[in-house]
Amino acid sequence: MSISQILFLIVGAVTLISAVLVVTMRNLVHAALCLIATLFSIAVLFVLLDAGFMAAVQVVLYIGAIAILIIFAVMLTRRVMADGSEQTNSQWPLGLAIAAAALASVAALLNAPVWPALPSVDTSLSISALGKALASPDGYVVPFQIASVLLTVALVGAIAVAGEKK
Amino acid sequence: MQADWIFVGLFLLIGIVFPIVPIAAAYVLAPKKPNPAKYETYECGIETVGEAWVQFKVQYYIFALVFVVFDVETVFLFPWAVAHNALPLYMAIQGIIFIFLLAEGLIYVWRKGALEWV
Amino acid sequence: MPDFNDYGIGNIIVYLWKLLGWWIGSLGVPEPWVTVIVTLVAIVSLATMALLIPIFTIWLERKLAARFQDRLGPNRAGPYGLLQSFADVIKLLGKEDITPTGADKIVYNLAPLVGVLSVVTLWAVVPLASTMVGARINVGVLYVIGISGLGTIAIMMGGWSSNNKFALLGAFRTVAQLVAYEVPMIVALMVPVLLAGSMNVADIVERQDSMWYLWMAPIAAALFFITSVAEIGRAPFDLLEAESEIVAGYHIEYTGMKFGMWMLTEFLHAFTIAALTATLFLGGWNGPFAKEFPLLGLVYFFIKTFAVYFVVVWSRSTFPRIRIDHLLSLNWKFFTPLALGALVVTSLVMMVMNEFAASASVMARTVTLFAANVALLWFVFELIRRSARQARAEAEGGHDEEHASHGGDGHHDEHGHAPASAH
Amino acid sequence: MVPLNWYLTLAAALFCIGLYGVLSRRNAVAILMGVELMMNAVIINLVAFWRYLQPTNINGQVFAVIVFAVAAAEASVGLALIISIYRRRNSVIADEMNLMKW
Repeated sequence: MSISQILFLIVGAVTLISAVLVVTMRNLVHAALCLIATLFSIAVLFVLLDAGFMAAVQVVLYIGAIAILIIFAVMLTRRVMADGSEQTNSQWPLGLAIAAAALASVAALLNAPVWPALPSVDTSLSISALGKALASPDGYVVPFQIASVLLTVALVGAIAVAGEKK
Repeated sequence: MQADWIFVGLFLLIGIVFPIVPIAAAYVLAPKKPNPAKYETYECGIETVGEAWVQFKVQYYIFALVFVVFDVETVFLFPWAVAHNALPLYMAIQGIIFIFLLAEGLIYVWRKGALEWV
Repeated sequence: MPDFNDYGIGNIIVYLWKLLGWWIGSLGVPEPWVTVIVTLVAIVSLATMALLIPIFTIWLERKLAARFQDRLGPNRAGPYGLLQSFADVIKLLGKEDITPTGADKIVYNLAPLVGVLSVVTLWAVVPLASTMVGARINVGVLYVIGISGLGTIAIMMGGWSSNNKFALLGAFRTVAQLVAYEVPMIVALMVPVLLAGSMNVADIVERQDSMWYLWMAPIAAALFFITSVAEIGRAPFDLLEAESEIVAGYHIEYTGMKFGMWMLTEFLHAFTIAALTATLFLGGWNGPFAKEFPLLGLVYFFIKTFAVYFVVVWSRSTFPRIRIDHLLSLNWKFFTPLALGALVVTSLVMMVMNEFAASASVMARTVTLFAANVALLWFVFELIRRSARQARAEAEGGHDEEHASHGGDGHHDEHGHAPASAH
Repeated sequence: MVPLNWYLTLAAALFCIGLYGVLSRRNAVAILMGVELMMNAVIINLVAFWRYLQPTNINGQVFAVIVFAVAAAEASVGLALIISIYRRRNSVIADEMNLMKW
């Protein structure tokens, strides 16, 4: 077993264990902190995949922004969900069964075919190339601008929904 | 490239190990004289009423919201900024349009009065 | 064995590094592990340096603050009171460690560790000299932003887990302030990235060899510096631990060495943002003969960093604390639009220069960019002046008792709008 | 050398854990956390496929970046809705949001 495989197994184990804690913890603040651990280990996975930019974006965006938003929401709404109360609904066994069935079917699919080996090419794609792709009409300039519109709409919508006066 | 990330990874590891050293040293050296009064919540001598949870303003949340949207914007703009000097004029201008579209959102929030600290 | 004469006195650190690698290799350690061990040694020494800096800067800051207030400052322990910080560390070691009842033990103990982590690891990408660059990752600037985000989470963890109203309030204030000031900071950081065409901090420094970005992007530099000061929660932005309001904020319940770790975080962060400002806008290790003589680059870097740090301390002891609504208005209604404007102006100027005057010298570019920045600043202040005048006219015409405190106070009218429409 | 299907299996497991969280949690914020896990599983897949199938082509990364933007928009609007419901009905339990239920 090579070093990269051992590293992958360690990081993967951390990811999955903390993900399981996210969905099972009773205390939601703990669940949110476990979510941060999951997100961080996913960033490490991106580094293992030579996608340094993705890793940085994961940390900036998910940990620096979305996780904080979630912790804010948990703290704002904490009173109605006292930590001791039941956190799962009545159909959780069904949910578990569905999730397990989905995992089993995907795992069966993943087990079968032969997968391509890791191409040993230079993957240090420059961020400049990404910027070029985002801004060129032959590339992704339309998704780029639509993303901007999407963000503006999300901002306007979120403010309109959450910011109303009581 | 990979070596630099190993450097960062090791640095993160060291960064979490290092502060443990003085805390562990303090754990060994510091006196331990437990006393229930010491473990009470400190609110300048007044006894604590109720739990620590207090109702927060939604305003905090609004700021976090605006922040998230602008944070995502940077994800798109950083690659554009890196490529900027190599881009022809009509491609570089796309980033400006992107910024103006977002500034529109900021103006909306401003006019709506959501940026006021009420 | 590496030959000392190949390196010379200017490269002595690289020489020692190579010597260490050669020595470990000669012990029979296989090749990849030699690199790992040597890297580890470098990291440990860098992190140790980063953690020991506050011991000096705390003394420096107390001495400087004392001078600003016409006092002497620490002068008992050792010459010029230099040993004062060591005495403080020893005192902290002897303090009892208290975890209040009701606190969330794991999170409470983890929070200061994450806090220190979020600052120390920033040093991984700061180039100290031309040959000492740490990690040359091509996302250096984003790394800095992301790791600072970890600090926000550490503060939230500390404030929440203490089970204390003041701590939680302090944490919420802190996070509101930090996330708010992160927006103009990120946008301002985009300007040097745009000018350098790279997110690699080492590259950004190398591109500044002929001209500092302070002159090419004065607004971005000022914004980055001010918002960074807000990020570390220093006066005049120290609402997060305002002693007179919420006692100490998020670290109210911490004692002993864990409190010491929070203090370390704060002081090291102050020094780190000085280092980042020096790196991104003041040319980092650049200076006469810095390339040929890397040790000199290290000296330049620290001179610049301490100069910026002096300004941090200076503003701390000069400005009064800003009110929270002013703080947030200043950010959202002045800094954020200004940062976006600076980015757009820089981009437009560079665009036009690249299109029509591609051969322009660095000097010509600098002059144009500087002039554009000044024009933008003049335009913004003119806008503010107009709307402030209008607001005052409205206030005097109608309900002036409400805005009596606002009128005439030109400095705080910077957010320039009619407050009457707000509520 | 890590085979591609290790990454895919990890992503699938993460996705199913998130799915379980979405299906079984009562608290709407916790449900959103589950959705975030699922989103991340998708991004892992995208980046892994990019690395193994077309590492010289930037498209995979562009796609992942767009997914990031969508995830952020989803989180901000979703949480805004939850906060709004909390302020009106003083509840964040998904089962109790039944005004529109037939």
